[in-house]
Amino acid sequence: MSDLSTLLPPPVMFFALGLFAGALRSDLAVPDALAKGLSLYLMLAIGLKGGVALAAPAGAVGLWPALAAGVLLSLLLPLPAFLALRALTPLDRATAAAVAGHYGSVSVVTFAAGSGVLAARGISYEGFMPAVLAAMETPAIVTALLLARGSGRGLFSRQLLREVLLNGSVVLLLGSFLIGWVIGPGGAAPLSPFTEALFPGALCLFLLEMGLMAARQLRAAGRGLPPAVVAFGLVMPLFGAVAGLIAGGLVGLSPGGMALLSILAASASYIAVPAAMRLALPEADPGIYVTLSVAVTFPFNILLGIPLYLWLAGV
Amino acid sequence: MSDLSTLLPPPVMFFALGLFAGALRSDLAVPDALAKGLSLYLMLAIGLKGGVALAAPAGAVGLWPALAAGVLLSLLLPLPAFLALRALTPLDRATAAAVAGHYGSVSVVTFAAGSGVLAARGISYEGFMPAVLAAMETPAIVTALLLARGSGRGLFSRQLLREVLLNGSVVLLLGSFLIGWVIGPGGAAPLSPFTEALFPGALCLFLLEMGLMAARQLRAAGRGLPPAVVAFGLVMPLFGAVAGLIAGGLVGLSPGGMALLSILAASASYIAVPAAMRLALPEADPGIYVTLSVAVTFPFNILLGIPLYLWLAGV
Amino acid sequence: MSDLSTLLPPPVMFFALGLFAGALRSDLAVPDALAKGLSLYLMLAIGLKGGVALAAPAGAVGLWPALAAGVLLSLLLPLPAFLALRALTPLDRATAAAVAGHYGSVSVVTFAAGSGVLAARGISYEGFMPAVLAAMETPAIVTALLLARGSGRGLFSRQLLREVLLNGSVVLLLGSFLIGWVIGPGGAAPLSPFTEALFPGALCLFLLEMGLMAARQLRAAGRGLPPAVVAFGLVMPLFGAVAGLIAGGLVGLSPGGMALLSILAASASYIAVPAAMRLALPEADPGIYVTLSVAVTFPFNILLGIPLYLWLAGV
Amino acid sequence: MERRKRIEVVVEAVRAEQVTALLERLGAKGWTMLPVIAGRGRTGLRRGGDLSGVLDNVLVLCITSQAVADAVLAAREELLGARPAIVSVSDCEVLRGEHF
Amino acid sequence: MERRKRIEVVVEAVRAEQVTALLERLGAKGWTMLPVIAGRGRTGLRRGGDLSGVLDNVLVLCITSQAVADAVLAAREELLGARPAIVSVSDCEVLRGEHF
Amino acid sequence: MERRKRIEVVVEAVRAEQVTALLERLGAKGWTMLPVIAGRGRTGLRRGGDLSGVLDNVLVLCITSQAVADAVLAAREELLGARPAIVSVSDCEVLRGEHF
Ligand SMILES: Nc1ncnc2c1ncn2[C@@H]1O[C@H](COP(=O)(O)O)[C@@H](O)[C@H]1O
Ligand SMILES: Nc1ncnc2c1ncn2[C@@H]1O[C@H](COP(=O)(O)O)[C@@H](O)[C@H]1O
Ligand SMILES: Nc1ncnc2c1ncn2[C@@H]1O[C@H](COP(=O)(O)O)[C@@H](O)[C@H]1O
Ligand code: NA
Ligand code: NA
Ligand code: NA
Repeated sequence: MSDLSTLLPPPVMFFALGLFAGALRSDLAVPDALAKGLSLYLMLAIGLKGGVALAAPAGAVGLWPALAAGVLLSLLLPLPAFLALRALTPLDRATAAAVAGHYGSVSVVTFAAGSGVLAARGISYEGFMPAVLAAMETPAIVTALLLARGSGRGLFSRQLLREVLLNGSVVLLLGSFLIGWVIGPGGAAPLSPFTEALFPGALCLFLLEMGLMAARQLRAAGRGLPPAVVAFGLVMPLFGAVAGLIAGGLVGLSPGGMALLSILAASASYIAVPAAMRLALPEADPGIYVTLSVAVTFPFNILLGIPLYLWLAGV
Repeated sequence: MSDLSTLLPPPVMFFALGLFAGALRSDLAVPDALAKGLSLYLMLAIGLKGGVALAAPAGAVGLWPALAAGVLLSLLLPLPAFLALRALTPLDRATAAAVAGHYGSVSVVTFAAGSGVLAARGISYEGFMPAVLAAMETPAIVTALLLARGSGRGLFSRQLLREVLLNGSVVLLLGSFLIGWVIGPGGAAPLSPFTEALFPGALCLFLLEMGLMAARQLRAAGRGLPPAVVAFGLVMPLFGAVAGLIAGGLVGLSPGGMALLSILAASASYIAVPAAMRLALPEADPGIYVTLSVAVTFPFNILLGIPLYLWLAGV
Repeated sequence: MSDLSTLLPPPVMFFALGLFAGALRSDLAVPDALAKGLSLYLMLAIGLKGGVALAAPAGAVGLWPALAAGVLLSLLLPLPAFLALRALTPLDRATAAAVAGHYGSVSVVTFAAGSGVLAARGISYEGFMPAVLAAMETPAIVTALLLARGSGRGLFSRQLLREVLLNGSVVLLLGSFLIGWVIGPGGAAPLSPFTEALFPGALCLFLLEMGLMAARQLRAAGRGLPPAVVAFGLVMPLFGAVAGLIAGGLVGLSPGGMALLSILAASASYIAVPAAMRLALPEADPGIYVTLSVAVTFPFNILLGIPLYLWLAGV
Repeated sequence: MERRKRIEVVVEAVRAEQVTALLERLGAKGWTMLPVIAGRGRTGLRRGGDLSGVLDNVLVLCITSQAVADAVLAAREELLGARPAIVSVSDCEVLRGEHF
Repeated sequence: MERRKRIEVVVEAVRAEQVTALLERLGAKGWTMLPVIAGRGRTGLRRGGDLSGVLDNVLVLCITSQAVADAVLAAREELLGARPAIVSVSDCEVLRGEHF
Repeated sequence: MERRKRIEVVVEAVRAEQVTALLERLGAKGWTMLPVIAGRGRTGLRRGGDLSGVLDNVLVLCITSQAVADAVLAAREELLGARPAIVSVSDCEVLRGEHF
């Protein structure tokens, strides 16, 4: 049945299990501390692996253009998102800007699920992609704030600047990336039972929790989501995916790398951006942006988006 | 000294260490979130392994009779338990029924400890036994409610029905089982460092916590346990073990499978049934049933029961 | 780049990453339950490994003198520490005694980091060193109390005695050591993916958290630390390291063993002693001793001390 | 500042929804649920954290108008049906009374 | 025993520092922050534990003098700038009044 | 509804048992212990979660009769021996007064 497991990888099935259990209000629950711990673990492992790959001979070829593409996507994707939200949904300016910011930024687990699928299909990709992931986390926040306030004056409080530059995900991803690059394959070998062998299993457990969380969030705040907003959460990823694909092609990524950049562009942040928006745009409604990102776009990408984007990327 | 480690497997020693530390009031403590996380991990790993085994050629031979035996044991064992409790202990009807329900249902960790011993001794068993484990979790709840209320009318509130059908343990065990079955050995291979290689060590850590928990619970609520109730908690497992052994023989399980069914029948629930009883029979005393299950029967099974039941099963 | 990774091992880099993130007030945070769980895991793994090594042929040669050296170091090191603190810092008697006690006792993670470096450099050491680690945890508490009270009368309340003899770290370390010794290499083999393969990676994650914790603690309570006290926290480890080195030489440890005893003597407790001091010397200021141990001496040892002590030990 | 009532209920986690549902039905505009580590009462020492969760308690805090508080206390039978360990009511003053 | 005021604020975890900083600035000698599991208010059901932490609330408890309490309530605009869900004040008596 | 006293004590987790033991000895029929995330007082900022647990505080809540509350406050020396950070007492009313 390994064909099926290529089509429907185990992490996706565990996500579906979590969604199912949550939708039917099973009392299955993953402790918060475990979910947060797994999230840290995934970032550490992804960062480290990327850094080690960068240290390989020719590992850095194409790094800078790819980083630039990532940063631009993160900065620019919120623009069409904002316009669409303002034109087609009832969201107020602040909330629309906050939502838009999420779609410029990225989701680490969507990336992990995507790279897992590539690995299972034996498709290689640029090892530095985790650096692109880290680079895409926060630029979108700047755009979102500009959109919300209509001016750059007083854009950043000190606390917000810290949130953007020193966001926990960015620090852990980039820090692990740097460490991986410094220690190289030799130095990372003793860590690999932790960072590599466990990865697929830990991803399954984490996606189980993401499924439960999506269902929980949908139930708690879902009724407040206008249908047009839900539609946005399903269409925007497609738009992002195509933009990512094109950008990846322009900077000369391999098909695997294009697929990953497409997945990154399609994904929406659920850690860094919500936290920054809560600080910077208190008038924006967190019930909207958290729910949309975690409970609409994330499931869509995991269940349907990733296979679609891979297919678009021709891998 | 590997002979000793066969007699006294590491998980059992860690359980004893936890009991010892807890009894002497050491401040050794495992965070709740870790204990709950380990419990989820064990269920996921057990379910997955079982499903993969089912996908093997001839893996399903004898599945249905074994499931039927498990469900019947779960439904019927509460009857003698209830009669004994009412005849020989001072427990009121509701509490006696609630306690009885625990003994029809099962304990995942007792199962894990038992299958660990079988694995260490090189004794094979039907790979689908985790499905039997899942099937035995909740039928006993129905019997307990019938015993408590004396009638089937209005037996199940919606919340309770959810608790029975969608109990977290059942959903995770069965869901993982299903996923294992779908992905088969090939699909499960990348997960095996997580689900298999870690299992014995994680079981040790979890049993350390179970030992601490048993000692803690005994101290907190132990004085309230009448001696006849404690005696029940020690004798009922033997009765269940024999019933499980006979049932296993009747449905044609291998000696290893018989041993596991015996262990399941002997074990008492400490997750699914307490939660259901608290909802359905608020008048029953949770101090009694939680303490009896976690702090009397569980230690008995881990320390003495499992070797005894294996010996009875002739393995 | 594996030379660099010998100079600057991955766990040290992750510690530095945590310190850096914490110092800049990044919102990177490891859940408490995860930190406590990792700490338990490290103790279990260290204890088990030591016990298994003891079970090897000739594994116990030199055990008793080494234990005696450890206990004496733990009992005696607080004396010069106390004298120095009273002579050179403004700390009151109780706080000085409490601080002194921390420096007789030990830090499990410092030991783990040190033995990781030895392993990476291929330097062997006496396998029973974890028992020495456990033996050094609590004797210093006795000395600290004698120093604080000036008399042995009524030294130990029952709760305190429990804290000393049944401290969670001691029980887990010694219990795992004993279990490792009983089961031996054969029995421990199935546990080794958990206790050994994961160890280096888990240590990295834990040291990331220790770095965050050190920075957090320094910010919360750091302003209250008089400069002379900070200086003590940097010089005392050197004194302890030399004492440990000499003691190790006297009892005939191998160079690797001498290095580890030196590291142990240089390290300061951050689990067992603070808890005991809080109970026994409520008038001593926990802000001082927790901060000094976690946020001054620990980072010093991890970043600079360990390489220095190894160099002193000639390995 | 306006005068309101502060209702505090300690109840089993598995039954907390009964209490909050009652509060909502009788017109309370909000409530807050806090975790409990341990407690002692007529049933002895109770420490949460067992794997089934049946020994966990929570504290439900509800700030509401005198009228709603009266209604809640009048629904005594239903409230006690959730088997709360404690129901206590005290006085407080709030900013933005229209929220309560 | 001396009479003091007991201020209780439910506020988002990300904004709690604004509240405690205000309390400190206006002269409160201390405060205590408690975790919140879940709550309901005008914005619906809110359950913490999402990975970004934006849905977590906390309860800040501050026991202080009448004067400080008055000052805090007078700084209404600034206090409400932290978007607290609840600000409630009640009376209490304390041991060692000099600490508050 | 019957009038009772609501005693609230913030104390170090390692010393909480001293407080609850005192309450029990003086006749309180129950108490509830809540976790504390962080706090500030005379000893500065205190945030729990260090590995030794010495910086963790808890809040002990006890609803009891006037008589017991008086006895607790009269045992001031012993109570303060547990080094509580706060001891505050306020009024409340309870359902089922016989439980307190
Ligand atoms: N007088 C009291 N004051 C504060 N909390 C109480 C009191 N009585 C009971 N409780 C709480 O309610 C829980 C259950 O009480 P009970 O049902 O009486 O055993 C206890 O574990 C405490 O958390
Ligand atoms: N009347 C109330 N009583 C107690 N807690 C409340 C009340 N109203 C709101 N809250 C708390 O404040 C949070 C936010 O409220 P809101 O901003 O109105 O949605 C809720 O999730 C509750 O935890
Ligand atoms: N006025 C106050 N109001 C509320 N909590 C306080 C107050 N003063 C102290 N605390 C709490 O008591 C703890 C210890 O206080 P202290 O011993 O004064 O440093 C603090 O960390 C706070 O949690
Ligand atoms: Na995106
Ligand atoms: Na059973
Ligand atoms: Na030392």
